[in-house]
Formats: sequence, structure tokens, C-alpha cells
Amino acid sequence: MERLLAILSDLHPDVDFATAEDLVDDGILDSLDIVTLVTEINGEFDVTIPAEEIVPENFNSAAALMALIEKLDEE
Amino acid sequence: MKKRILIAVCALLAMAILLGLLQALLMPKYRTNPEGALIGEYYAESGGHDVIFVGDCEVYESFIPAVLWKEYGISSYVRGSAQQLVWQSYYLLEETFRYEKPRAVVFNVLSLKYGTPQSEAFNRMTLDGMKWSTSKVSAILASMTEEESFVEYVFPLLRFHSRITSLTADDFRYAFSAPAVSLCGYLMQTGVKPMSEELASLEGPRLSDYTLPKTAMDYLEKMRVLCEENGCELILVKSPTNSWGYWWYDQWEEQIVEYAANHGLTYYNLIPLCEEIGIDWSKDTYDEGVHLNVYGAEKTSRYFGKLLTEQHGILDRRNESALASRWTERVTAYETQKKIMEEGNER
Amino acid sequence: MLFTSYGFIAFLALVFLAYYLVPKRWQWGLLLAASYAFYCFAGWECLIFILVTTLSAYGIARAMGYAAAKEEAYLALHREEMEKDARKKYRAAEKKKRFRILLAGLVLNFGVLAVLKYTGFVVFNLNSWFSFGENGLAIPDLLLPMGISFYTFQTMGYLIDVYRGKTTVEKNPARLALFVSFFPQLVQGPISRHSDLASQLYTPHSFDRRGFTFGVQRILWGYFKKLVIADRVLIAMRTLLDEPEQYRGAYVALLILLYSIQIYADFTGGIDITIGVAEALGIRLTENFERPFSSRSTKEYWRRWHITMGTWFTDYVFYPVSVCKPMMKLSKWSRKTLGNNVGKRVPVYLATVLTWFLTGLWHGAGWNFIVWGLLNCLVILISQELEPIYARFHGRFPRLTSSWGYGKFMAIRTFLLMGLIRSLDCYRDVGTTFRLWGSMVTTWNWGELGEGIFSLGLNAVDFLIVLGGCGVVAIVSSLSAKRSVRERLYDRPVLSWTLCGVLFLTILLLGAYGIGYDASQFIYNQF
Amino acid sequence: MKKTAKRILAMILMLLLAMSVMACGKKESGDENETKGTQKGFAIQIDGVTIRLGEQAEKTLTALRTPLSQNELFDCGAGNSRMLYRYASFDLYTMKSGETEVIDQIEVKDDFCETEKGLCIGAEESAVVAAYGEATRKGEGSLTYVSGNQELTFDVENGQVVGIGLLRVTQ
Repeated sequence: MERLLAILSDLHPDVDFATAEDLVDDGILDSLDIVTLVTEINGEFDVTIPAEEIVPENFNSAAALMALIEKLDEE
Repeated sequence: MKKRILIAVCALLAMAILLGLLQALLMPKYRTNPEGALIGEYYAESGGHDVIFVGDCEVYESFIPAVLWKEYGISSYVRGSAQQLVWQSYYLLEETFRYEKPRAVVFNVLSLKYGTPQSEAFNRMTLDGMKWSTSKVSAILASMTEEESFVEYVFPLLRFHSRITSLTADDFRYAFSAPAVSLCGYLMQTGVKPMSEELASLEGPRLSDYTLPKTAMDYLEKMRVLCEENGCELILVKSPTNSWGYWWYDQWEEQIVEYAANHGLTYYNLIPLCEEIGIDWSKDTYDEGVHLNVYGAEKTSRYFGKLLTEQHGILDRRNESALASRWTERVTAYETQKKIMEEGNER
Repeated sequence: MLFTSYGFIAFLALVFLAYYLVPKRWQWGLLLAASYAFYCFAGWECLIFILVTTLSAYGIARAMGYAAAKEEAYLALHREEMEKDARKKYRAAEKKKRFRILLAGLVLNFGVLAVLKYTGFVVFNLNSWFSFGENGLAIPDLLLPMGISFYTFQTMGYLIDVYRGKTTVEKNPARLALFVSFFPQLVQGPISRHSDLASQLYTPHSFDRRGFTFGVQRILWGYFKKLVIADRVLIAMRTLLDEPEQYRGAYVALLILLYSIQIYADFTGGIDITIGVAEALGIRLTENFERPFSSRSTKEYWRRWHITMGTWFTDYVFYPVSVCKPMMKLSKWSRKTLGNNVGKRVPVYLATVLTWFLTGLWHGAGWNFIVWGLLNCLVILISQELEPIYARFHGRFPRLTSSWGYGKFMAIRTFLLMGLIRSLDCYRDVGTTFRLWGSMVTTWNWGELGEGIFSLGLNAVDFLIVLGGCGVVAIVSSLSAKRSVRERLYDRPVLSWTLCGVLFLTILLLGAYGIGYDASQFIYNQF
Repeated sequence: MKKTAKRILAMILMLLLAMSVMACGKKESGDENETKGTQKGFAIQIDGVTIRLGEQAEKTLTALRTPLSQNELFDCGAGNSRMLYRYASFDLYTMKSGETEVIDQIEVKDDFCETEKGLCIGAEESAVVAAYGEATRKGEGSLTYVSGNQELTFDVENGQVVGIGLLRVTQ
């Protein structure tokens, strides 16, 4: 989880990702951030996030992101 | 719930009434271009006519029912309109036979040159005046041009709605009733615009095809059969006017003469008879020879009235009191209007 | 059949009547028949294309569904003896197979669209580039079926959703045919998603007075915008566009303003009619506009204008391209060689440019549309780069930048910028457009505009009507921002009936329709 | 190798199917053999001025001398009007709607005018057939040649051309 938070804060240092609940809906994460996030995560966690998983529910909070990563990893 | 339905019904009713009023307001009143109002004026005057004239502008500018009555006691009515196409004449006749049974029908043959619908404006002038009947429906279907649609005839408001930004006092004054513009279908013109010598020498330009269109001739045939069925004689006529723009070609003349001969109809071409009728092209036309003015029309009517009584047995009914009283009213209306218009011209 | 033709209104009345009279289970069948009847009015020869798209989509979706079921069964059977990576490898192999089936469907349908719509354009360019000149390839004169761009995109969206497991596979071809050809959205969208629309289409709907009245009110509102405003403005625009060289300078600015009004009224009006019709049938379509002229930046504008097209391109082009394997490799390589900051941007920028190129191309087969797309892309990318500078500016003048005036300034700036780029649609030729943009500065004839404006086919009264119309639209749209006007009216029947009556009369009397004005084609009709 | 070949084959098959579907998409644009009527079509020449149908009348009228007389017939229904310009050796008819005026018909009256192939009044009938070939329509006393929507007619009396008319074909 820490590694994920590190990546997130690297994108937007001023945002408290631990508690934030709707990163996409509030426009904090725009398309540029999402794509960069995906490439970072793919590299870091050795998973490949397919395009269909790029939906607001998965990217709205760090926890949701973590759940996505585990789901992909466990499959 | 009941309240809602009541409101809905009242609203729809109010809207219907309002639309009716608006339509009456927006319909063109044809005060400045009176040829648009001719057809509608027949219904108030229908009945008791021995001769009915149908056709285009050459009909309602050349034959005066008031003169025919005054000189020969012929009771007649002109159901002409601007650029009236032959199928429109046919359906007008079909409708007229439901109102009365004339002894003779006179049709001006110039409109046979058109085989296809010509212009939306003229269609509206001829058809909007007609009362709703199967004849009107078939006339519309036969006359509609490309861009027209039937629903715009059923609800003229859809066609004339854009007049809302250019309404005049006439639209309000004549929304529901308007004085007649014609005298038994004759549209009086007292202006004089002589036809120059040079203009009279001109002939119509060469055509690529001189045969009269088949659709037009078919409707002529249908008109002939219709008159036969209603026990009345169809008389073909070509009015004396022959300007280069509305030239009566010899090839057309041959075809009409041949048609009349084959079907036992009488056909009078008044063009060569101008001298005999006494028409003087420097005084008897209001637009340099395209149409006759009232003086030319009086001469033509006098001449044609003689033909009707001598050749076609149209009776002199001046002795019938009921008819006579009705006609004296019409003749005085004719004369007063003529005097007013002539004084108007002098000023 | 035009939305603004008497035929369509009669057709609508008939469909509404039949829809609520026919037994519930036949309702969707009736809609299918109505949709195909509507389509035949536009030309039955094109029926073959919509059938090809429907049948191919049906077949391919079933094939993918079958492959996925086989995969699940196999995995369920051998769950114990396969380790994680064997299962992963098997799943990946199966996915590859399903991808190939999907690809076949995409190639066929997009092939049909490309050939029909762009062959002329491609051949024309080949002729001019390779200067075949006179004896070049003959430009085939191909029939463009109505709404092909819309229904093809909608159906391909369905296929990709099935591949991604986002929606169920439609077993009944007739039901899929209805999804593809649902008549209100055939002409100009919105491009719906199978998961949203499909279920609504097949469930029976009993007559609901509230939904029906809202639907009819929205249709009326659509006709008001189209007939009173859009078609009237079109008259002046046509004069300006007939000889662009003659109307330079201030007239170009006038055209940009007029076209912004015209396209807004025409497009949102058409969509109001579409959504109104669906609403009257008890079906809710996705909104395509959300007060676009109040957006403060180009990026925001494209989230409010033609929303369903935007989301379609984002979901099915932008994201897949930006996260696919080759792009990942490229971004790793560029991050190494060009440094982290630049490297990070490479995949996104590439994907954005490609998406906008395709959006432009989708709008029409012409360089002006492609340049229009790329210009929009350029503006978005530049404002993306300037983000930090804006942020600093906002930081330094918080009071100014949060004030009402500054917000309005940004909205107007976006409105004008979008208007400028959009005029590429009007002049159709890129060279002329740029030259005329230039003429706005070089030829200074603003004084002449005073009476020149009335020589364009519209008199003072017409302009008053357009202004009044825009005023009404602005008021209603700001009112409906908080709560839809129709809801507010619903519990006051007298007021709602009078307003609807007034609206109906305005359309009837002031609408630019009939012989006096020749009814204009939807701008998107040649789609 | 075999698998990829199979896949490419499938792809081509798909495209072929798309193409064939396209074939029936071709508009039945059986454009009638619209010969370039205006450019290579008929024309009448008179002292250096070439007059063709369908051209803007303004240009030709300024090139010609002032007409003997000018006459307008206003057909209020169709909203346009027909103009007749009379010259010594020919009559020129135009169709005017709004400000656009287009040449509509020419009637030659003497041998100062000649067709684009140099034929004028007084020429032999055989010369006409030699120049224009077999007539599209042969009436008694007239030879008519049709090209596109234009028609050139020669009035012939005992072997000699006595009149020439150039006009548009109306259906």
C-alpha cells in the first residue's frame, strides 16, 4: 500500500491520498494522471491494468486502486 | 384528477379556436392582386346560369356576364383564375355541375400548353378559394408542385404563417368576410396602355416541340365527356389577345381544330376576328396587348353573345322576372364600378 | 425523413398511439418495425448496410460469448490441478482468441464505414498528390446511408463491451436490431451504451402521464430551437457562405457568432426532439449536452458538448491506446531517454492526438474536419502545459480569479475560441478559412456591418426573433441548471398548458419552415 | 507461420466482404451522356461575338451593339421574366430571375450570323449535312440537331437554309 501511496503523492504532493474518496469525480486525477498512474503501477506491481478497468470506481480512492491491483494479481 | 382533464380540454378547445382565428387572419385577402379571390366568390352567386366560362386570365378579362345579360339576356358566370391549368378547369366544372346545370360551358384553350404543374403561387390562388369536396382534393393532388404538401392545403395556416410579420389593415378588416372583387367572375380593368405597332408585329419564339402535352389533352377529353354526361355543350374558344409572350402557335391551332372536328365541338379562334369584333389595340388593352381592358372585353362579349344566341340556342331570359331583378342589380353594380374606376383613372 | 417534416410528425403520432395500444409484449417489436420503416423512408437501398452491421455484430457477439463460456467451463473443471500462472497463461490465450474475433467484427464494420464515407476523399487526394490529374482514378459516387457513423459506433461500442464483459450478449437478433436502429437516435445520436439502453428497450412500458407530457414538452422545446432560431439564422449564413470572398472582415466575425447560435440551436434542438421522443416512449437516453456555453476551458467544453461522442472516443480509443503494450514500452523507452518529465507525457499526448484526429475525421471526409480536430487537440494540450502557470496566477490573485467577472471572461473566451475553430465546418476549405480569419484583422469594415447585416436575407424583425429566442433559451437553461423547468411546471397545470400553448404558437407562426423558407437539412444529416 | 497466414487470410476475406457490400452501394448515377453542351456545343457568331446558351447575358449584351428594341414579358407566377432583344440580323431571348439574366434562345434572321461551324442563311442543305451529319430530327422543311439540352434547327426551303434557331430542349 505504501508503494502505491508513494506513486500517488509523487503525482500530486499536495493531496492527502490516504483519506480522499473521489479522486476522479472531483477532477483531482485527470486523464494524464490516470495514464501515468497505470504505467507506474504496471511497472511497480508487475500487473497489466487493461483499458476496461479504467473506470471511476477503481480510481476514486487509494483503497479501490489497491483492491484492483490485488484482483489482477490473484487472477 | 377530474380538474386536470377539464383544464386539458379547455386548453385544447381554446387552442383550436385561436388557430381558426389566426388562419382567417393570415389567409391572403388578395385586395391588391384580386385575381386570387375570384374562385371563392362563385358560391354566393351560384345557380341560374346558362353559360359557365372556365379558363385562365384570358377568360376573366375577355367575357363580361353583365354585358351578355344586358345585350342578349344570357345568364352566365365566369369561373376563371390566374394561370388556371386544364385539370383545375376540369375539377372546377365537376364541382359546378353539383350546384347547377348550365346549357353551355366555354373553355379558353390557351392553358392546354401546360402539361405539368407550373407555380405554387397560382395553385394557391385557384385552389384555396374552392370549397372542400372530392373535386378540390383531386385538383390539389393533380396540381401540387415538388415543394408543396397536401397538409398545407388542409391547414393553410402552415403555408401562410410567415405573413404574421407583414400583416396589413386589410387582413384584420376582411378576416371573415370581404366584398366581391369581381362581377360574376369578370375582373374589370379600365386602364389603357396601347400596344405599339412594333410590338404587334412580334411573333412567339420558336419552340422545340409544338405538340400540346398529352396530360392536357387527356383532361380536355375528360372535360368533354363530363359536359356530355351533364347534358351541356362544351364550346372551345381562344380569346382575341395574342402577345408574343403568350403566342398562339399555328401548330397548336391545327391540333385544336382537328380535335374539335373529330369530336363535333365548335371552336372559335377570335384572334383573326379582331377587326370584326372591332378591337383597337391602341385603346382596348391595359398592358400593351397581353390582356383586354373593359372596353375590349365589352366588344368581345357583344360579339360572342351573338354567337351564343344564334349558333348555340342560348335563350334570352330577360322576360323571367325573378332572374331579371337579380341581373338588374348586377348590371347596375357593373356600371357603377365602371364609372368609379374611370373617374379614379382621370385623377 | 427530416425531423422538421410534416411526415415525421404524423409518423410520431402514429407510433405513440400504436405503442400504447398494442399489447405490452409487442411494444419492442413495434419499435423495431417503426425504426425500419423510418429508415426505409430515407432510402431503402441503404437497408443492406444496417442489416450487415446488425447481423455481423450479432454473430460476433455470440461467438465471443460462446468462447468465454467455454473458457469458464474449462477453468471450473480444472481449478485444482492448475497453478496460478498456468491459469493466467490459459486465460491470456483465450482472451487473445476472443480479441481476434472482435477484431474481425471491427474491421468489417469500420471497413464498411471507411469505404462508403472516405473513398472519395482518399481517391481525390491520391489524384492530387500523385498528380494523376485528368486521367486519375475516377472518384466513385457512393451512397452514404443515413446515420451510418452513429449506428456503427454504437454497435461497435456494444461489441467492445461484450469483449470486456461489461454487458450481456444479446441472444435475439431482432432485439439487437432494435438497439442498432432505434429510430430517434438514428439521425444524429446520442450514441448509447448497450448496458444502459438495451434493457429499457425491451421492458414493457405502460402509459405514464408524467413521462409522456415531459417527453412532448421536450419535443416542443426542440422544435422551438430548431425552427424558430436555427433555421432562421441559416438563411443569413447561406448568403455569407455562398461567396465567402465577398463577405470578409467583420462579416467573418458575424458568421462565427451566427454559426455558434445556429449549431447550438440545431444540434441541441435535434437532440431534445430525440430524447423527448424516447422519454414519451418511457425510454431514457443519455444527455448529449450540459449547458456547453458556460464551460470555462476547452477541456471542460468537450465534457459538455456532444458528451456521448466524447465518452465513446475516450473509452474505446484514448484509454486502450494509451495503456496498450507497445505504448507502455514506448513510454518506458522515452522516460529513459528523454527524462521522467517528458517521458511521462509521451503516451498521453500521442493518444490524445490520435483520438482528436479520428474525431475530426469522423465528423466528415475533408481536410477541414481533420484540421478542426487537431486544432482542438492543440488548444487542449497547450492549456494542459500552461496549467502550472495558471495555478500560480490563480494563487497570486485569488480574489480576482474567483470573482464572478473572471468566470464570465473565461466562458466568453472559450465560446469565442470554439466558435473560431468551428468555422472550419462552414468554409469547408482550410486555406479559405485561414485567409478569412486573417481578413478579420486586415480588412476593417465593422462600420459597414451596420446596414450590411440586413442585406443577408434577414430583416430587423428576424434578428429580433433570433435575439428573443436566444434570450428565452438562455433563461430556461439557467433555470433548469438547478431544477428542470418541466418539473417546476408539473404541479401547475394551468401555467404549464398556457406556456406550452404559447410555445406551440411561436413555433407555428415564427418557425422558419414551409414554402417561405426551404426546410434546412440537419447539419449532421449527411452523416 | 501457418496460423498467422490463416489470420491474414481471414482479414482479407472480411475486407472483400465489405467491398462487395459496397458494390451495391453505388448510386445508380446513370448520368445521361451530358456532353459538354456549353463549351463545345452550338453557338452563333456575329461580327466577332460568340453567343452561347446558358451564358450570363450581361457580358454578351455589352459586346453587341445596342439592340433595335428591348421588350420584357413579366410572368408573375414563376417570378421571372423573359426579355427579347431585337437586332437587325437576329433576335436574342433571355430568362431573367432576380439579377441573374441568362441567354435562353437565338433566332437568326439574315446571313451576317453564322453557326460555330460557319453555316449561315443561304447555305445549301447538303453543306449543313456535311458539317453536322445526320439530323437528330428531320421535319418537312427543317433539320434539327440535339446536343445535351440544346437544339439547333435549320429551316430549309428547296434545298436552301432560310432560318436558323438555337434553343433549349424542353421535356
